[in-house]
Amino acid sequence: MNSSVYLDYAATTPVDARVAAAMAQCLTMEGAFGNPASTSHHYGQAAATLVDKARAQVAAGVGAGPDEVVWTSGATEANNLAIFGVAGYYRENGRHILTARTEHKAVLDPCRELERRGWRVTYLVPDRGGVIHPDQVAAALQADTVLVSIMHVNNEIGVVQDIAAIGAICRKHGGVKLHVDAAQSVGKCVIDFAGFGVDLMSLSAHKAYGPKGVGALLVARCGVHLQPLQFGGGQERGLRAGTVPTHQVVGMGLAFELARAAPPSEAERVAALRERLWQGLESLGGTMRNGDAKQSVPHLLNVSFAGVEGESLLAAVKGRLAVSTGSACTSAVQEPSYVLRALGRDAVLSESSLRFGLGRFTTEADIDTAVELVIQAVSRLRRISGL
Amino acid sequence: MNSSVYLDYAATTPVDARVAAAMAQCLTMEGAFGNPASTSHHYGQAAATLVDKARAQVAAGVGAGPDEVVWTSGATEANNLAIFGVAGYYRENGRHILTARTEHKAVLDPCRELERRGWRVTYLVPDRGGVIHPDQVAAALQADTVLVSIMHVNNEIGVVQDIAAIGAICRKHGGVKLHVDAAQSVGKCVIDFAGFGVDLMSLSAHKAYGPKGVGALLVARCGVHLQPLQFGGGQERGLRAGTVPTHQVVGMGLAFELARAAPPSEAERVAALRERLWQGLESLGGTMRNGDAKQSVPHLLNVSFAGVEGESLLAAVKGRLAVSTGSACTSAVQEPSYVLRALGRDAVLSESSLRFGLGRFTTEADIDTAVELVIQAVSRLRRISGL
Amino acid sequence: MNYSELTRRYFDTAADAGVLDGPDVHRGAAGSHAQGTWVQFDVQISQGIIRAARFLAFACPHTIAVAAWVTEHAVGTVATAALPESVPDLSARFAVPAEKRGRLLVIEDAWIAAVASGLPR
Amino acid sequence: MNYSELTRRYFDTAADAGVLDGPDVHRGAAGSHAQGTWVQFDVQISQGIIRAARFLAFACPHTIAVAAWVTEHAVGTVATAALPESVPDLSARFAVPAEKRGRLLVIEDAWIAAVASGLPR
Ligand SMILES: Cc1ncc(COP(=O)(O)O)c(C=O)c1O
Ligand SMILES: Cc1ncc(COP(=O)(O)O)c(C=O)c1O
Repeated sequence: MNSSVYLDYAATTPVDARVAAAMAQCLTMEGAFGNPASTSHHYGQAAATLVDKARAQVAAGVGAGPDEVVWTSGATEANNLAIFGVAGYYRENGRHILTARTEHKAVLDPCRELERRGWRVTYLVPDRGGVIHPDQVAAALQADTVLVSIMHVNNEIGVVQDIAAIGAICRKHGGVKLHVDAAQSVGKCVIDFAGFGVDLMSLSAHKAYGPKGVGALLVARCGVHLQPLQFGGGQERGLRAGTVPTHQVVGMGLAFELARAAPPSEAERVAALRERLWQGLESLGGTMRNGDAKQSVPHLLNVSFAGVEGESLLAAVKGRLAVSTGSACTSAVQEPSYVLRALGRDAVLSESSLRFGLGRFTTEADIDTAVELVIQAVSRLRRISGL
Repeated sequence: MNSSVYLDYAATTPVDARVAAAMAQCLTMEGAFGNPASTSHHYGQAAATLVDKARAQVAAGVGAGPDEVVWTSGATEANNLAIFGVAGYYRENGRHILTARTEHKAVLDPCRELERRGWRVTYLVPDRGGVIHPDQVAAALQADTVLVSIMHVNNEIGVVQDIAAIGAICRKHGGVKLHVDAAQSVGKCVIDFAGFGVDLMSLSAHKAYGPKGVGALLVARCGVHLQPLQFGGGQERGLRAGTVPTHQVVGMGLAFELARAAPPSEAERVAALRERLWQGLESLGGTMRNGDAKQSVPHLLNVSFAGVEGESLLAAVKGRLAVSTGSACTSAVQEPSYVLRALGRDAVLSESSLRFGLGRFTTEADIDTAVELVIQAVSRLRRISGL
Repeated sequence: MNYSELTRRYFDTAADAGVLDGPDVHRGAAGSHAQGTWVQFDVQISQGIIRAARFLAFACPHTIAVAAWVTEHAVGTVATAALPESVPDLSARFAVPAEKRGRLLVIEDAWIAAVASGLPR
Repeated sequence: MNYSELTRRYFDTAADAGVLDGPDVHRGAAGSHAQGTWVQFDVQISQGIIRAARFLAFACPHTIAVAAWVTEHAVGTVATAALPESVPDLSARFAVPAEKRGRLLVIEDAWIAAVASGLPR
């Protein structure tokens, strides 16, 4: 359908062919199409068995127990359920939340909404590399902090936060729940829900070769309560009503299993491609790499280009290279990335940046094409801008 | 996979093979797998185009405009978004909601939650046929009623409410918003969102040969505001954040288009099968048909059997006939249907009832097998019970 | 709802469903239709031995299966005011879910009512 | 973001990007890099006629395309303190989305600044 080089794996990934095949098995009359809640007959039970298997696959991939998995429609819903859920349930314990400026909108926007409802929110500012230092968390905790929400892997710059250290701090503080948005982590770095000491963790399938429209919130089995967002049929132990979409969770389960089964050499391969990409682009001059290279996943490279305007840069490569500036966005007028702004980049450089997301199907040839296209585009736009 | 007769179409339907094929086109590297919000490149734009087409297909099937469609993860979420959304936005206008005892849990449970938060809810009691008379709505409206939520087609007894008449009453009252849960309506009776004068309508794909895990809330373009349930990336005009799952909405769009294209003879075919089923079962004696037969969709038959216990009845046909009692349920201990209770059936008869959901793939042979199995099972259980 | 193989077998067969007539037959019942579980036992006792037993049940598959098993296994045993096996053992044997265990007490009550009326006082 | 064919063509070609040197060349600029839109025009005016025009732009594709079109179409016309076509007409011609129309005013300012300095006062 499209011959341009796809380097927007951080926005979404194609579904693995094996995942697509497994999903197809759950759809038609011949497959496990039953409602997994219809346990009075085999059609429903067959679906329920697949849902249980998927639950175990997801749990195994992230160091959690199957009974800690609550299916959602994606990480956006998982984030909202975690934040509003804790806020609703523990509102008598306090009205303060701690998060960071570089979180995804699906964390920031619920926090803003809570501010409108009278909560106080502290937004930590990362260092210039995008790292939140655990002692920043320790210093910002207040007596009435009920929730800390810090993401694992940043979706724009790929920086990985030290969740284990933050988890230890939260446990010491007591009372505060730790939520981690790990939508970008699966298949890119180790996730250890129990080991990190996390209370709530958001997952998404479509960043890891699973389908869009499904995700999960991990809810630690001990001592974490939530007020649900959706009420109804009692599914997911009452935490999340709604028919469980068998094909979707089956796809997520298999995608997570495949991610876990990937050999370490795959990460090295991607890391080598990323370095090849960066070296190619660096030759342009006036390029700045965003995010701490030593503390980031190998799948992301975010570069600012001096002397070019962001939208024109995207437009110049369009049709031949699929990349993005910041996260997928729905507005007609591009805005400078708030993540890069939080790292201290000025507005112009924040806008004149490209996010390259590498993935399972990225080849050396893709990287070389990308380098060539971007060099061409930047050179031409710099000529037009006179810079 | 399963050779038993499937008569639980009201719990869920298999996906039409054409729908499954269209969905498959949106998953892998070769298909429209892009993130529809990634409008900076063709992968995203191709997905966005399909999403727009699906929006138009869904809208066309229900008498709405494409801009009135807000994608959700199903009718459960749509119901929750409608109820909490109106309650949140219009809370200064009043704190009273009007609904019915026979609504789906995905309406009743949000209402109960609002009661916990200080709202007053009136639950209308239908007549013995399950019909809510429009003048009951008129009589129960209060000065501070902000929402009326009445379902279109009941999921247990198939009774169709006169939404147009209820819509007219709500419009006359002014200020009150009308929400309609139409999860069970598509492909079974005419839905005319604009013509009915409805403000908000919940739809689900998986009751109409589309996939599970996707639905929509129709939001009338004039004068209806909602407080969102999920905040984040600004999708769906800010009313429902979260990556739009292309394959899911494409599946829903096509399923709705296919439903619209079905010839009227299909409804007649199903109606004839239902009558054949009822006549077969009636020969048992001690059978009662639940729900007003004249005001119901042809796809549902709900029958109470005197002298048998409900779970044993289900168990006796299990493995050969897939039916249910009431709606899909997740608890180990069966409860008498609250819908049948609301119709005035006693607890025993409410439990000793089967819901037969007929559908596109139901044949005369299926019906005859079902009749034979149920007659056998009921006779045997009556012998065991001595009744 | 899933049933163990044993539960399924006794539910499907329910061989001793019915009533007994004649001398030395004692009847006991417990529960109610309105509450969804009703069980009746007929036992024929002579010389302190249970010679025959039948049951009727308006109840869930677990209850029917257990009642059928009880009638089958009681025959030939000495009549005492107790089930041939304790309620917890029956629960385990038939994998009765926790939420349903109370229903076995209805069986016990009906059984004791039937047998007790046949015991020498 | 989608662009009309015309926008795409002028953005891709941007034939008149550059600067002019020499006599009768007048320069005008508007906007700022910091705000994301900056445009500069060089126009060569002799005997009241625009003989040549060039532009530089640090801007979005719509702005670059319109600036390129303006330079191309101004050549040979009588120099006046106005764009060769009004801002609303240019918006329509290049299908500029409503949210971006303000950027054409930067073009207009830069153009007028350039041409005006070459007009007889
Ligand atoms: C870090 C992060 N959180 C949350 C989300 C939202 O996930 P979803 O698309 O599953 O709603 C994304 C992806 O868009 C993400 O990158
Ligand atoms: C009337 C009605 N409303 C709502 C729902 C919930 O829909 P979904 O399964 O899409 O969440 C159902 C189906 O379970 C239904 O029958």
